[in-house]
Amino acid sequence: MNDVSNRALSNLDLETPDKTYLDSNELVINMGPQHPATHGVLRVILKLDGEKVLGTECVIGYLHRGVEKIAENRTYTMFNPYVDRMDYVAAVSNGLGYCEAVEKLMNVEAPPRAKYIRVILTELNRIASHQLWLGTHALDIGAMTPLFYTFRDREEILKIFERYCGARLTTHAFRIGGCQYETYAGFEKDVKNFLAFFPPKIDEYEALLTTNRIWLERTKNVGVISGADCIALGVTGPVLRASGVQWDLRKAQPYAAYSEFDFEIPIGTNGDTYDRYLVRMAEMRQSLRIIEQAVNGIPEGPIMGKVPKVIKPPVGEIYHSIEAPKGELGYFIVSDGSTQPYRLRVRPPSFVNLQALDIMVRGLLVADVVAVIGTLDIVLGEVDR
Amino acid sequence: MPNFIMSYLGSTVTPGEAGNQFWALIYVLIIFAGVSVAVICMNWIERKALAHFQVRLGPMRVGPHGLLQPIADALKLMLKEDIIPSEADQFVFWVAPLIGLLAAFTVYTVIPFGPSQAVSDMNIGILFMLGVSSLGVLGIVVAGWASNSHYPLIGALRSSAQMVSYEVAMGLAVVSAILMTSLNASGTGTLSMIGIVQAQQQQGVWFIFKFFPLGLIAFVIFAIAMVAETNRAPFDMAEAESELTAGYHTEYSGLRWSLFMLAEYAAMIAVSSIAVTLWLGGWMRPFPNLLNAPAWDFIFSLFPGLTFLGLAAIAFVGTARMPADSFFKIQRIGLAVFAALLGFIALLLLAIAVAGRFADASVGARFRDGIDYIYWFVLKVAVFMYLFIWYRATWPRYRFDQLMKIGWKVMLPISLGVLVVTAIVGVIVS
Amino acid sequence: MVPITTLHYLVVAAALFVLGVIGVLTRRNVVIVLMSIELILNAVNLNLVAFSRMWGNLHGQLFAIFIVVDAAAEAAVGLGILIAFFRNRETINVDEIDLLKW
Amino acid sequence: MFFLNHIWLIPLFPAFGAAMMFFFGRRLQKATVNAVCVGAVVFAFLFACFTVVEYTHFAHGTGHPFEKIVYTWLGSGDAHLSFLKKDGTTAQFNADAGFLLDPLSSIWLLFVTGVGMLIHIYSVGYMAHEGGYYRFFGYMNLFMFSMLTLILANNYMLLFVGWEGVGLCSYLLIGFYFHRKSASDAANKAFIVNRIGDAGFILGALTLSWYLGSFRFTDINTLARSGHFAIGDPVLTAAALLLFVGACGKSAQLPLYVWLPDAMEGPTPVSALIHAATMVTAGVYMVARSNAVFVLAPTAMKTVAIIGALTAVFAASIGLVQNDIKRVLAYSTVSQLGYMFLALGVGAFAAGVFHVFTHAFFKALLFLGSGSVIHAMSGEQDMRNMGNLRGRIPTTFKTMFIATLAIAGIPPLAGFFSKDEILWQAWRSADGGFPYLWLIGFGTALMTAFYMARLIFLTFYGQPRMSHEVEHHIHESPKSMTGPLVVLAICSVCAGWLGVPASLGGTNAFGKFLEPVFAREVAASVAPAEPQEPAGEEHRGLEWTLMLLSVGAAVVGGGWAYGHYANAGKDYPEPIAVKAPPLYTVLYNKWFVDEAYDYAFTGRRKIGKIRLGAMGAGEASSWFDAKIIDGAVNDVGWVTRAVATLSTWWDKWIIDGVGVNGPAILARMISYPARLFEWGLVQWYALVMVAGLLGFGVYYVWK
Amino acid sequence: MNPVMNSALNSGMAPVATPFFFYMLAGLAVIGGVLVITRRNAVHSALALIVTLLAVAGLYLMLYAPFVAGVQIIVYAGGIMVLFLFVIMLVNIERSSKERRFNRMWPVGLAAACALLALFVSAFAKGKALFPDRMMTLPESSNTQQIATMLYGEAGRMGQYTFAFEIASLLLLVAILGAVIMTKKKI
Repeated sequence: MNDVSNRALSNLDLETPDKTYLDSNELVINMGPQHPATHGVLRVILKLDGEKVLGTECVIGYLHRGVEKIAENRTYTMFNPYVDRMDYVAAVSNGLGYCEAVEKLMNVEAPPRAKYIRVILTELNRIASHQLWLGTHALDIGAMTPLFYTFRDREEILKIFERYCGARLTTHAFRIGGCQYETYAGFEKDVKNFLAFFPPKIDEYEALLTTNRIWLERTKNVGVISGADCIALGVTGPVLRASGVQWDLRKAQPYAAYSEFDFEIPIGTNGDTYDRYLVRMAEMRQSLRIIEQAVNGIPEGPIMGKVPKVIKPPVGEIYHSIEAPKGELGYFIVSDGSTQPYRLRVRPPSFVNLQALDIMVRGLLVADVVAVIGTLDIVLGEVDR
Repeated sequence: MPNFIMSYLGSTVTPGEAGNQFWALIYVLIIFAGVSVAVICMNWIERKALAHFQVRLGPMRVGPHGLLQPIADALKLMLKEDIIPSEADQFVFWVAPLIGLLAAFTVYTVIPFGPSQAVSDMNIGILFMLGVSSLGVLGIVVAGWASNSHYPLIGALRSSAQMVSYEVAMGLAVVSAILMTSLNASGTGTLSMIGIVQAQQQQGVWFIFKFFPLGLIAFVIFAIAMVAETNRAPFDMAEAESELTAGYHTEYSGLRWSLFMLAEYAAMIAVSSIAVTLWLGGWMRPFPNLLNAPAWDFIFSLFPGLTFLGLAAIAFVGTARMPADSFFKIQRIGLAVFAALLGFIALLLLAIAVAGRFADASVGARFRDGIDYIYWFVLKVAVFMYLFIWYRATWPRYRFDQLMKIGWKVMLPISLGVLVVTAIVGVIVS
Repeated sequence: MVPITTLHYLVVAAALFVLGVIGVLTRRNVVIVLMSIELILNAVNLNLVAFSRMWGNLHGQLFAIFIVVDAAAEAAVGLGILIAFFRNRETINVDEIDLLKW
Repeated sequence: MFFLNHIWLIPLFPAFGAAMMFFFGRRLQKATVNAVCVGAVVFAFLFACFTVVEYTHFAHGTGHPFEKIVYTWLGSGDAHLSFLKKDGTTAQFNADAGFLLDPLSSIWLLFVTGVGMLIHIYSVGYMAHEGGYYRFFGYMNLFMFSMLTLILANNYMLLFVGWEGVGLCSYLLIGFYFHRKSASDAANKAFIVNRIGDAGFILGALTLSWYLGSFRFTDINTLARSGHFAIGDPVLTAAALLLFVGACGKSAQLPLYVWLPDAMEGPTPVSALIHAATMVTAGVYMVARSNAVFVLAPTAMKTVAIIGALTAVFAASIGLVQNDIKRVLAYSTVSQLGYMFLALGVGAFAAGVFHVFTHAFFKALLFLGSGSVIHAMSGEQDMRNMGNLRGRIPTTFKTMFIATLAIAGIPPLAGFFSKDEILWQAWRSADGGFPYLWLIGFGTALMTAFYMARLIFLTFYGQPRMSHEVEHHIHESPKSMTGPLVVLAICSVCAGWLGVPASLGGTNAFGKFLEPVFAREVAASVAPAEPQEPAGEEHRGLEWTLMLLSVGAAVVGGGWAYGHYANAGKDYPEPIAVKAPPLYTVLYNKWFVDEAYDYAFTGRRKIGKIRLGAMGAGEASSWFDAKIIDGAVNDVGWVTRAVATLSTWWDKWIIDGVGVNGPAILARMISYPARLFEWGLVQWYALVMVAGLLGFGVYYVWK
Repeated sequence: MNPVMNSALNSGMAPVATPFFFYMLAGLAVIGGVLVITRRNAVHSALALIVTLLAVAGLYLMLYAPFVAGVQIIVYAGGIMVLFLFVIMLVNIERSSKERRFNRMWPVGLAAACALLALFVSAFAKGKALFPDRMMTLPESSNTQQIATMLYGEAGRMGQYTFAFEIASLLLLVAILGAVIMTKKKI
């Protein structure tokens, strides 16, 4: 039942040679940290028999900045921008998780309008993250063009961000207790324009890829992982859902205003790269649904809850997790009653999902390693923190 | 002296056939220069076309609309340090790009741009082309091996397996076209490139339409195999950027790297030329037998000039649409000059066409015909070049094992079947 | 200049043949031994084609073609044996291939 | 006649299933495994039914056996395999792959395939969540194959094949959970103890064939009944006793019964099929099959009866106090097997076989029911932790209750008829002392009723004593498990009606059917027993009395258990423990038999470094052999070696050195040039070729 | 073609520099051969062999055997040598490139080869007179066709070498199967 426990996980034995086709030594290749397809500075040590992957080991830490340690030396408010630098393609989600965790710790709640703004922005960010994933994933598999299409359309989202909070990438959109900024005039119009603008674009992406023979051959039955293996490894997010496990924190333990919206959790069946592709494409459409409901039902009211000037949570600890675009993003905060966290720990989805790489690529070819790295949708800023 | 030159221009046979080595040398030089220029143009066109596929502009800075970009690139590459890794096999590393280049350019000796516009009309022309183009793989294999690095080695092994595999399907497709050349009164076919085109002329049909759909199938197989043969997307496993960083030329830089690029693009043009020669009637203009009145000749001979006129018009429109900022002044002037140059060429070609129509001299008419032949040939090849770019913009990359599977399990059986059926049909028809 | 006659070609062929023989007899690397055999076969082919020209018929050329076929078969089988051998013994030195002794 | 002629196919169905599992099992889906294995047994059952129906037509009530010899399996008439019989003639050592169908084997065939089929179906549900699914079914099918071979064999040798086959399968299935030490130990124990019995069996079979000249049952029976042999013929007596040793081993009789309770380590369907219904009755079958020989050996018959009676009461007494639900049933099985042997021993073969037949149903039912209980209890087997399950698993409760009534001998259920037939026959066999056997049997019946009632009350009545988690999980078993239970319950009720004795107005159809097998054409004149039918008339009153007595015993035993256990709470008292603590200790520790065996045979007990028992004796003799005898031998050897060294030196240097190696070295030196051409180096060969080319060239150029 | 042009084309260029090309190609072939047997690195040897093969192909062209030359280029240079390079890369030659190049009996081998060369030279010297000075001129343009006729026959007649051709194809098939089976790890 549990295949994972029987396999030597990530213990890539480079000393004892495996039997290769020619009974000669296997090829050991360093993929990265400088490599076009490792999405940053991931280094994968590949053990190959010709082109067949016998085993992999991920070497990470090239982008380590000690975010968790920094948190212990910053006040809660000061630390808020740092979380944007982890998963920098989904900075809004990171901020949401952090703010909600601290709010939970302090037992305050953001007002409903703030929650709606948060949902709109996070879902927009989810779309942006998936767009970036789609572009780079397709590029890894050799299709250049989708990258430019997705970047073109992602620009619309970034424009909304920019107008809202002045930043495009590392937005720092939320504050503990609500939002800092009221929506700008025309925010709702912009969002609605985007809602009308984007669905044809998804169709465009799908027209390029979904039924493309080469795309199908490159992604079907590649990097298959079962739901049981996913659960055993703690893999979350679209990867888990593509393996047929219906688990989405937005539904399972609703946060922000998600309980008020009607949407579906797309799941796959085979757990292969193609299913993950389909799941993410469907998630984009679902995100649009959520945004549409949110923007139509956005309540009036304050955007900031009753939060003291100096954030000083009571002694205690809290774990709060949200469904980031890449999976479960969790913050565990221990407070000693001072203005700085005593300890802050992040559960990054990318880091956990990356652990599935080895069992997904064993027995596949080098080209599939690239596809699988792409389909895992990792961001090294988040893996290394 | 002019007479001497004109006699070259008006010759009805290739220099090789005439045994004129001086003339042949000139031809070789012209072709070498022409192909190099074509590669440079191709480079620019590819970058621009690809950019427009991908909703961006492509090179815009060096020269108007980046027209001088390839030249700048070439200069940059020539001036870059030529790094040879210390652990590499120095000599082989040095010689590898030359092998590829040599193979790619040698092919052009038998490509017929016209009935006499070829260096030589070898009677085993197509055999020679297949053989020499298959030598190109040696350069890649040796380059990958000599780099003494893993990625290039994998790239080299991939590309050699790929090229050797697809050569089989390609060769069989070619044979089925050659079979069609023997469908004449004497029953003897030909391997000569010029002979193949002439056979299409005699039979009054391009081989792509012969025994429909047999010729078409063979042509499609060749068209796929030639993409694989030149390591272009979606079969660019050997230099798969996202997998092997740059494949067999990962360790190359500067001039030596640019030689690989030159060889690759030259090979693309060469295989496209083979396809055009074998199936698309080579240098022949559309409907040469049907519309054979001198008036038709004249109308079709206007095409080259009109094409250049169109290009010049586009360039002029571009000049007019340049922003009226002083910042763009130089670029505007440059584009205008370019447009003027194109316009001048267009006028020259039109003049030649008109002169050919009204001058009864055979030399002038042949000169005009020569330009015609080259024009149509290049036009057909250009379609293929555009297809190459289009493929690259549209498709993801195949995986290596899938590629081999297609090569051996799909293309080879189909091409064999086409060959057999073509032979049977040919026997029945004749 | 002396006109080129059949003898010239024969001399070249003889030189290639002797070079091939030297390679077969003295090199240790099996791959190079196989290449030397190709040299010998080429020398023979050259002879055949030269005689074909001398006698004015094509039988020599045909034989040359047949020998090319043989060479291809020989290379395929030889290299196959070489790979099988390398897999078992991890060497491609001909003087370590002496199992026939027993 | 199609089915009869193809009778050899019956064992092959499960053999096919087993082979499939062996070769492909690992890759098959569970559904496929079910289809193949269960299907094979269902096929075997249907085939067996048709075969028996055809046989009844074939025999027309005469009981004439049907024999089908497929081919000669051992011997094949080879003169080298002939042996000298006692009477001076030679006989061939011939064992056929032959199949014999007569009433006796028909009965076994039917209930083995029938009960086997039900248990297979039950196992589908029971094993659904276990690992090694295909392995289990493969073993089960292999067992069915072996058992059917055993039953259908027409000679002792083929029977022995089946006999060993079932032993092997028993071993494999007891040790099915081989990662559990206790299971693998139990498997080893079963196997080793059975080996003792098997040794007796094969010796007995060979003795018979040496004496009578054939392995075939038909031949042996004919010979034994021919009157050539006197009653009490010592060789036949010895052979019968040896065969009985075999039966003791396989059927768990004193003193070889110890393996059977431990065999409960296997999965419950295995216990039901192998260790209750079928395999353990192989001994009964074999003795019944050899009845002609046994009849000629009254001493052996008496031994059988006494051992059977003792086993019955002995095992029953242990069963009184055991707490493990399956162990109680195991001792019950041993006890009931004792009954069967008692019947065989007093000459009531038909009654014994009848009891085998009825016992198969209700004991299988009990085991399957207990399996269902264990299933419901999440693996709990200790009755002390059960209680009040009757409402929670009603089907299991009802069927098990029926089975308990049956085994206790409550009319009109199956057990009543068969048991009373045995008791009556024991009483009636007027060979002195047999009423004592009846008395023992009667006591056993009393105990049986008590411990079975105890089992039911502890399990299904009283207060729940299990932990909360377990209680939470209690659920009725799936249909595939309860279905067989119901079918078996119906059989348990009805099976006895086949053999309603004349005294109760029945016809004893079962006995009539079997009569030809046990008919004593010749022996009848010798046997002391008078004709049976008239005897019934005059003793009818007595028979009824005895029946009433045993029914009364059952009621009393059950009532007693009711009094003590019906409301058992968390710490209910054991009545025996209260009244006679030492007796309870002895019974609870199974009369210390295992410990005694440890002292006497297995050598697990030591005093200091000296082992006790047979192993100790073996070690002592080994020491004697090693030190005293071998010491002397070694001393002699040393002298020899000294002489040999001297002789070696002479041989090596003088004879070999000068005489042999000298010429060899000479030859090698001379042959060196020739060797040059065979270096094994390819390039050398090439050089030789070049040399040859040179030679030819020189010849042709300068010719 | 008009006579004026014809004369213009042929004027002063009639003697094709055959001896020059011959000596150049022969020199290339022999130098390549020497490199083949002396290089330590098998890849260098293979490259040298390619040079030799191409030079020999050139010699075939000079001998009016264009089809053989084409076959030589396709089969030898394009096929067999790629196979060789492939195998060289598969088997790890780093070890062998550091070892002795020649086996222990190389003096004997060299002597035998020299004796062979001497034999050839003496044979040529002895039989020089037997060779005709001029060589026949074969029809180059129909070379392929004639070879095809000899191989396949014409107009329903079996060619002289059809049977041999089929045998050769069978040989190739067997060689392919043999090579595949020998190199396959598991069959």
